[in-house]
Amino acid sequence: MSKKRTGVFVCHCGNNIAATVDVARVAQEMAGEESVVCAKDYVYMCSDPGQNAVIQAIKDNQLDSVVVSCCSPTLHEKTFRDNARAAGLNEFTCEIANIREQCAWVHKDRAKATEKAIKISRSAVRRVSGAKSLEPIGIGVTRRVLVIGGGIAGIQASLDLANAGLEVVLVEKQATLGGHMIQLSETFPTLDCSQCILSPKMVEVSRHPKIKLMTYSELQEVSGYVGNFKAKILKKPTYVDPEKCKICDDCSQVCPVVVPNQYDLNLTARRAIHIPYAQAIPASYTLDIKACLGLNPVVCGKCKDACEAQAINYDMQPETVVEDVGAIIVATGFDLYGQEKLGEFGQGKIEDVLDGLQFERLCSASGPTKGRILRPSDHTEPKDVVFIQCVGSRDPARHCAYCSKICCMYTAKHASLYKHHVPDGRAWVFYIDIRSGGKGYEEFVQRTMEEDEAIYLRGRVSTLYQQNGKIRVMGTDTLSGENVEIDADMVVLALAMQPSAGTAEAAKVLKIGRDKDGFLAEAHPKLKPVESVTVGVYLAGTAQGPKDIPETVSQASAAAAKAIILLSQDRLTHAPTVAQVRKSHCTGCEMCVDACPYEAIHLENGKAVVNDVLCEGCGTCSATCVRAAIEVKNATPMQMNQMIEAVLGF
Amino acid sequence: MGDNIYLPQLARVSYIKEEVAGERAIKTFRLEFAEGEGFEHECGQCAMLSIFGKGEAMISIASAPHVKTYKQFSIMRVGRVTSAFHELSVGDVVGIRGPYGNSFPVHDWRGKNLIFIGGGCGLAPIWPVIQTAVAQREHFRDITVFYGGRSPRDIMYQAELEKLRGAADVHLSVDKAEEGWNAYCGFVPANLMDKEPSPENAIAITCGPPIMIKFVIQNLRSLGFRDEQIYTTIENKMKCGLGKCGRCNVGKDYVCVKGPVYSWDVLKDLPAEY
Amino acid sequence: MELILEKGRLDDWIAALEGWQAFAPSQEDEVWGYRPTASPVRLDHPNTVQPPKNFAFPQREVFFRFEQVKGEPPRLTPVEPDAARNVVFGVRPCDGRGVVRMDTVFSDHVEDSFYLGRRKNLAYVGLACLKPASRHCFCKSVGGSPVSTEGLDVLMTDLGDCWLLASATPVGETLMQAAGALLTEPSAEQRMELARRHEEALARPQKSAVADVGNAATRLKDNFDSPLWEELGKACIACGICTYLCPTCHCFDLNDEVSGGKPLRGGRVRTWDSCQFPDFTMHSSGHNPRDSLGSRLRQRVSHKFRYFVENFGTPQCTGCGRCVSQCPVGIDIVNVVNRVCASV
Amino acid sequence: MSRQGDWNLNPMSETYEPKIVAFLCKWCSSAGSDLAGVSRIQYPANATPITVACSGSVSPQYVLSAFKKGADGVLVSGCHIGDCHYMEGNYHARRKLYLVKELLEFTGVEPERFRMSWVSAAEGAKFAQVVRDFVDDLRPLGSQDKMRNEPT
Amino acid sequence: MIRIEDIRTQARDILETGEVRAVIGWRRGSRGMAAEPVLISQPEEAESLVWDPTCFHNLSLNLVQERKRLARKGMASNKPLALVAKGCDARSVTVLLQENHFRREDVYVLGVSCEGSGVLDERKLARVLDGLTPDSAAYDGDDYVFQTEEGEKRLPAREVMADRCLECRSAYPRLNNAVFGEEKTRGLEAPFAALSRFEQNRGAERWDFWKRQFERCIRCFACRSVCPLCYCEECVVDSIRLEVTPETTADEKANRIRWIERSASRSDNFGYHMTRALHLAGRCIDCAECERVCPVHIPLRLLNNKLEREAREKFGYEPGASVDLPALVSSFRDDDPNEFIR
Repeated sequence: MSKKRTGVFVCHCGNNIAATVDVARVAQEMAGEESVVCAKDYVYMCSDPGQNAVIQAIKDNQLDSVVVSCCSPTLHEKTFRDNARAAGLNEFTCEIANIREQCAWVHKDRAKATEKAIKISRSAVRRVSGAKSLEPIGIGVTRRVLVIGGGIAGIQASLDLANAGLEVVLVEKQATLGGHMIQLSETFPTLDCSQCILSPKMVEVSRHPKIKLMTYSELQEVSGYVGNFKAKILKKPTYVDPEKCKICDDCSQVCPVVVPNQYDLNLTARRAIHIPYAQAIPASYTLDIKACLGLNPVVCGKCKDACEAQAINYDMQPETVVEDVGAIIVATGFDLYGQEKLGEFGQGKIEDVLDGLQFERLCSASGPTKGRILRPSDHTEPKDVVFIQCVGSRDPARHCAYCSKICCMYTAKHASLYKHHVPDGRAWVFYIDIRSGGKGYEEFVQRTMEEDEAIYLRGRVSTLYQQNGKIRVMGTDTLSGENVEIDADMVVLALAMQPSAGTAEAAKVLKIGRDKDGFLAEAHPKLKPVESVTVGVYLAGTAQGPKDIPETVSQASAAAAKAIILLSQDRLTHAPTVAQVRKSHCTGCEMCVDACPYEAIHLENGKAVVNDVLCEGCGTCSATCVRAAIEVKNATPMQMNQMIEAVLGF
Repeated sequence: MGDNIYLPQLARVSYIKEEVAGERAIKTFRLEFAEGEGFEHECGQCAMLSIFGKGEAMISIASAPHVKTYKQFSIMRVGRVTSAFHELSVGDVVGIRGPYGNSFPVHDWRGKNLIFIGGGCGLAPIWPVIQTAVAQREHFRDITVFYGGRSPRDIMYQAELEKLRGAADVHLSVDKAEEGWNAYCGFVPANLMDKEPSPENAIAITCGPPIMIKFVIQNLRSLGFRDEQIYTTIENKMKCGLGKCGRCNVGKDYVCVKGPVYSWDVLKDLPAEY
Repeated sequence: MELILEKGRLDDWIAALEGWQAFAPSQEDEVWGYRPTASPVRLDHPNTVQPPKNFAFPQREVFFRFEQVKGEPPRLTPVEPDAARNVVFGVRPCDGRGVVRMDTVFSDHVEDSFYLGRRKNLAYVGLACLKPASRHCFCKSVGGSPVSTEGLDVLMTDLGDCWLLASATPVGETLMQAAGALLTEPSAEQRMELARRHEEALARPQKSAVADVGNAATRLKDNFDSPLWEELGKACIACGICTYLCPTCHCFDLNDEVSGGKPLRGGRVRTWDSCQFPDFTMHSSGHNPRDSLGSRLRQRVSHKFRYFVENFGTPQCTGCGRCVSQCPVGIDIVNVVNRVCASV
Repeated sequence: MSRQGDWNLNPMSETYEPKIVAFLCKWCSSAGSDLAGVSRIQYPANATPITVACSGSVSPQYVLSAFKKGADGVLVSGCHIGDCHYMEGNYHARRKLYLVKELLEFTGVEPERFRMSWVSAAEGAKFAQVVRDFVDDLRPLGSQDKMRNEPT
Repeated sequence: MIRIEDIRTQARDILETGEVRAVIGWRRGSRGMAAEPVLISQPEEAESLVWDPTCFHNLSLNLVQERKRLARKGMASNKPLALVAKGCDARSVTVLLQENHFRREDVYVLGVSCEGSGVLDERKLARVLDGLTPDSAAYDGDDYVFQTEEGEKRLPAREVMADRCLECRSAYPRLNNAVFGEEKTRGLEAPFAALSRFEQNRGAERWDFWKRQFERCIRCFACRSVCPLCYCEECVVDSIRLEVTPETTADEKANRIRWIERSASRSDNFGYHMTRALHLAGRCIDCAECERVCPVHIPLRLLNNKLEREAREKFGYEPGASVDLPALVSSFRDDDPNEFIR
């Protein structure tokens, strides 16, 4: 490395800087720096003539580095780096000294501000004197996307991606697509049938040539980095060949094992060999190995005998496949807050206290009661149904602090549906307040109150218990100030949405952050709401936070769009200001490996190796290494040392 | 205080030439004393050069004693000070103190054949001897120069060597064959064996990388050279140049005082700690 | 000149030394070292942790300062060594002999103006070792003696209730003359007592001894390639204790310390260095002529008992025993010399 | 020894101005100080910023070095916990620099000389306040002589 | 009680069977009573091993040195090295394993549980014995027994035991291949007792104290040289260990940062000791060798103890507790101290 030839350009910014800082003096002081061969000041450096002057000066003085003392780098770093490049310099040898926001605008004393501007400029000059020319790191991309979760978010994202021409691998843990949405009866506020609108999309997914659907599968491991992930997926055996299965139900008929049906929220039972519901995609039976008596014809083997299509294969083995993808969309959805945690509401032990999804099944034409609302305990029609909102949510002391956002709406829907089914029944709704932001939402709630005559009580339910075949609900109506006691036939709890169990697993596998409530953390709450902190991993649906269907679909499409944008490039570029290892100094102690937030460092033959693509250049490794064996390019300890000296008047 | 033995004189860089590029770059510098006469030196002596703020480095003087207007140094970029030298421009002022160490007994060699064997940057310490011998050509018999580098680009003093050809036999070599190279291909010691210079009334002076010197001496001995006919220079890390700091100590000698020039019959009895 | 000083009057003598800054051993955090005298000066110290070599050869010393404005030639300002006149009390004869060896090094070939500049203003008032200052003393076996005046200007001997002061140099005489009436002529008994005590001290055996210092240089030369060096050096941890605490080690480093960059400002600084440090002899290329612990131990020992003998006719080591008593891993130079010399 | 160059004058004199090295993370604190600028919030000119990628990259060595080279105070400012652009850099900074702070205090260096703050990009006013408070706290201490190198 | 014969037998056995390449232990030193480290490779040399209160050295340093020696010679070790290790020494082996400096299978730990004997503090002893220089030291279960020129001297162990042993947190070498002695620790003093005593001092007093220490330091680097965890080939703070490999560029050499000058000035000494303490945070296992070897008695253990206690109390981190834990400074917890941040 020979001595740098640096040019310094000090901007007046009209009077913005020059009013407080003696810019000519700054330039003059910089001219006295060892590496500086030209130092100029100009009224508006970022103006066309100013920029041209920079370019010209670079050429005239054969500069190899540039410092512009001006406004914040957020404003014009790119401008001047572009100039540098235009003049044939490497852009990474151009640095900005911020003497406006961090100096001229915050000080009045001209002498002191000028001194400070000199220090800031000098530290930039020293920094740049140690700067190396760097080239952006290019990464090839795999134009395939992994979508995790086969609910509406995953389905929507997959279809958008596939229709844009990208290959999609859609992984779903359950034996069928559909997620929670397929369990719903009708959807607010339009009350259209959930299955009716979702099923066609599911079919489209299953038939789409660009989509590889992997149900009954779990993501196990993800390695690699943006554009080049490797996903290891475990395909659990269904013991039924979907190609051969005719969904004739002969197998289920002979199966001796009866277990609760989770699809119906345990309101019904199914056999060990089963299909979750008639329209399941893929249209094939699954043998629930946990329930099955054993895959041994000697033990049982009834289903295999019964299957004329010979679709049942007991020898099916778990299979691990590795998929190369360039981007990942996480749509792992939600679970409802556990009833067992609600002591005051019977801990889930009272049969006629239902959660929202169970009530959806009761309302659903394909549900356990074929669309009739009946008490699970005695199959009678409930006449007094109490709906309780905000159960498990908005309760930082005991449960979730956050508002689950959609409960107001689905409770209104439930009350409304109930009244449609049982016009002479009474629907009582306990609420704290009504949050009905959304197109047509408030009108829907009003209709429920006014047209469907649901009785809304503003207050909390303190407890409920079983008494004489009824459920006594003890509540308060805070508007009247009176205690309310209702002998209800049925109680429906609007339980909070919480991130699904699979969300935590996915976050772990993908090394993406979660917020304090366990929802996936977005890279920026405002500006990067669908990006995760890991580049190339996007978020969609309720895994990221409570939301309703339209919002989920929008976010899924947004995530898909982000992935499409990412993968529309032939090569991705990555900032070259990454960590580099001084091999001779590395002892392989792995401190940097542990400290790296991006898992960008690993050991090879006892020495640390940085994966340039994963490294974001934060420098935590460098501050952690006690051996000075790792440093970030162009922010090296040597440069930092020089800057410290400059700041202290050296 | 006049007797501050560590205080350098100032000298101005009057000439810079890039000899060899790359990671082990060599540049030649001529320094002219900024004030006063400066000092005289003899062939083989060294000087301590300073870049203030970086430190000092002991460098052998590569110009002949009869050149009075400047002192020449060919400096390979290896560390803090030498890197700073490579960043200098003509007109810059550096520090210099010396001369240090002993010298080649050139006067005693009158009437003899002189054989110089150099490798890489090892041409610089023996260059003043070559220059002196050529300048006093009538006092010496045959002058032969063997010199080699890794590649043609690593050959220093190329123009000067060409100019030498009238007065001396010059045998150049490169380690590996390369297009456009017409002289010898192979290591310097091999080139020496190839040409088989006679030990008769001869003095062999060698300087270069330690491994080269080792084989050159081996080969010279097999050619019949006696130990006292072989001269070399050794380099050790030095800080003071005055026999005090203890760093260059080899056996009872401080190389900065008793060296750097040794005849092999003396050197072979010293511990090989150099 | 031999005179008597009453035990209680030592402080008065020190006070009478006008124009001299006096130093004597005292303890700080249980570390014996030479510090400006504070009354009463007792001289009941064991060996100080460091010898008094700091006085002429400080651990850090600026030779000159430089300043350089960009585009201009550097300006050099030489530094003159501190001209203060210092007198050091309680110097043990081994350390006195160390002074002589340091004088030799810094006067040989060319005179080191910094060392000698300080040295000429330095006086050493020695203290005879009537019994060994530590169990590791071995001065007698390396040509010294517990009552040697070599390198000392005055030697004080404890006669029980008084000190007997014997001058060894003109400077010593000056120091004693400054005491005026504080000093009295010794009586005949006192002279006899001195002789008796010195004899006793000379006769007292030391626990440690170099077996045959006269032949050590030759034996070390013969055994230069002995595998014992690596064997003995294995324990060494390459710290600088033995050399930094040695009264005769003089190796140093020179560096530029920069204390400002606009303009460039700083100084060239001498600091102690040690041949036991791994990179002491390392070339810029990374080649290191003494790259093993054994070779560095051999250098230290050979320098003391062979190279110095070859150059100046006497071993450099004065037998103070500091490198032995303070070595973290118990490397004993006496043991090393004896073993190597005894090996075949 | 005489003081040269930029060294502070008499600590208690009215002209004494504490010198502060301020390591600001690019994403939050430097942006916060930009906001202070945009909002024209005035604060003392004693703190000179060095923008770093992340507070996690501030090595304890930098802090010690700043003191050695004569800083009267060192400020490290980063994103609030949980908001780190690099997810965890500020957690690392917090742990490492806590140790530095403890050790300085342990050896008797005035604890006020080392300061850490979390300043978000939205907290321009807070940034100005942090600097103001720091300067106020440093002023009575006078110049920092304990760790500083005497000029050669 | 630990019987030295047991240690010798085990050492002889593993050398005879060829299970290990060599055994690092202590033997009688040539310098007074103190034992000295020794590396033996022949079974019969096992006889020379000793175990007494002068076995202060943390032999994991010798393990590190032997590794370096072999590396320099280009020799790879195919068999493990054994070392005799006290509780503290075993903890530093743990840290070395944690930092991948060794593989577990390359080290054979002959653990010695001190059983409350601790090791001697020679300075305390010198104070008590006032000029007497013992030829040997032993521990009889309660007292230290010294043989001196004036006959046997018996001192309560507590009086002359090293502080680190008085305050020992775990005398039992948990990491071991074989262990001698029982797991009993006699905590004569509370952990960090000396540290707590020091912390009674106020800020200004502390500075007065440390200023004196830092001004006294002669930068002989014995503290670093004796530390088994200062195994870096090149030290960040000083140039006496410089790593130059064939790949090292001139640039790298030219631009090597001098964070700390060679001058033994107060400022540079301060920087040196602070940096060292910080680099040992979460790694130092309190063998206190640095403090023992310091020729000018700088109580370095205080600095290391301070950070060790912070690590324990504030971060729940115990150095040398586990091979698998990440380092103190490469990990964090959500509830790390935050109140100091404004």
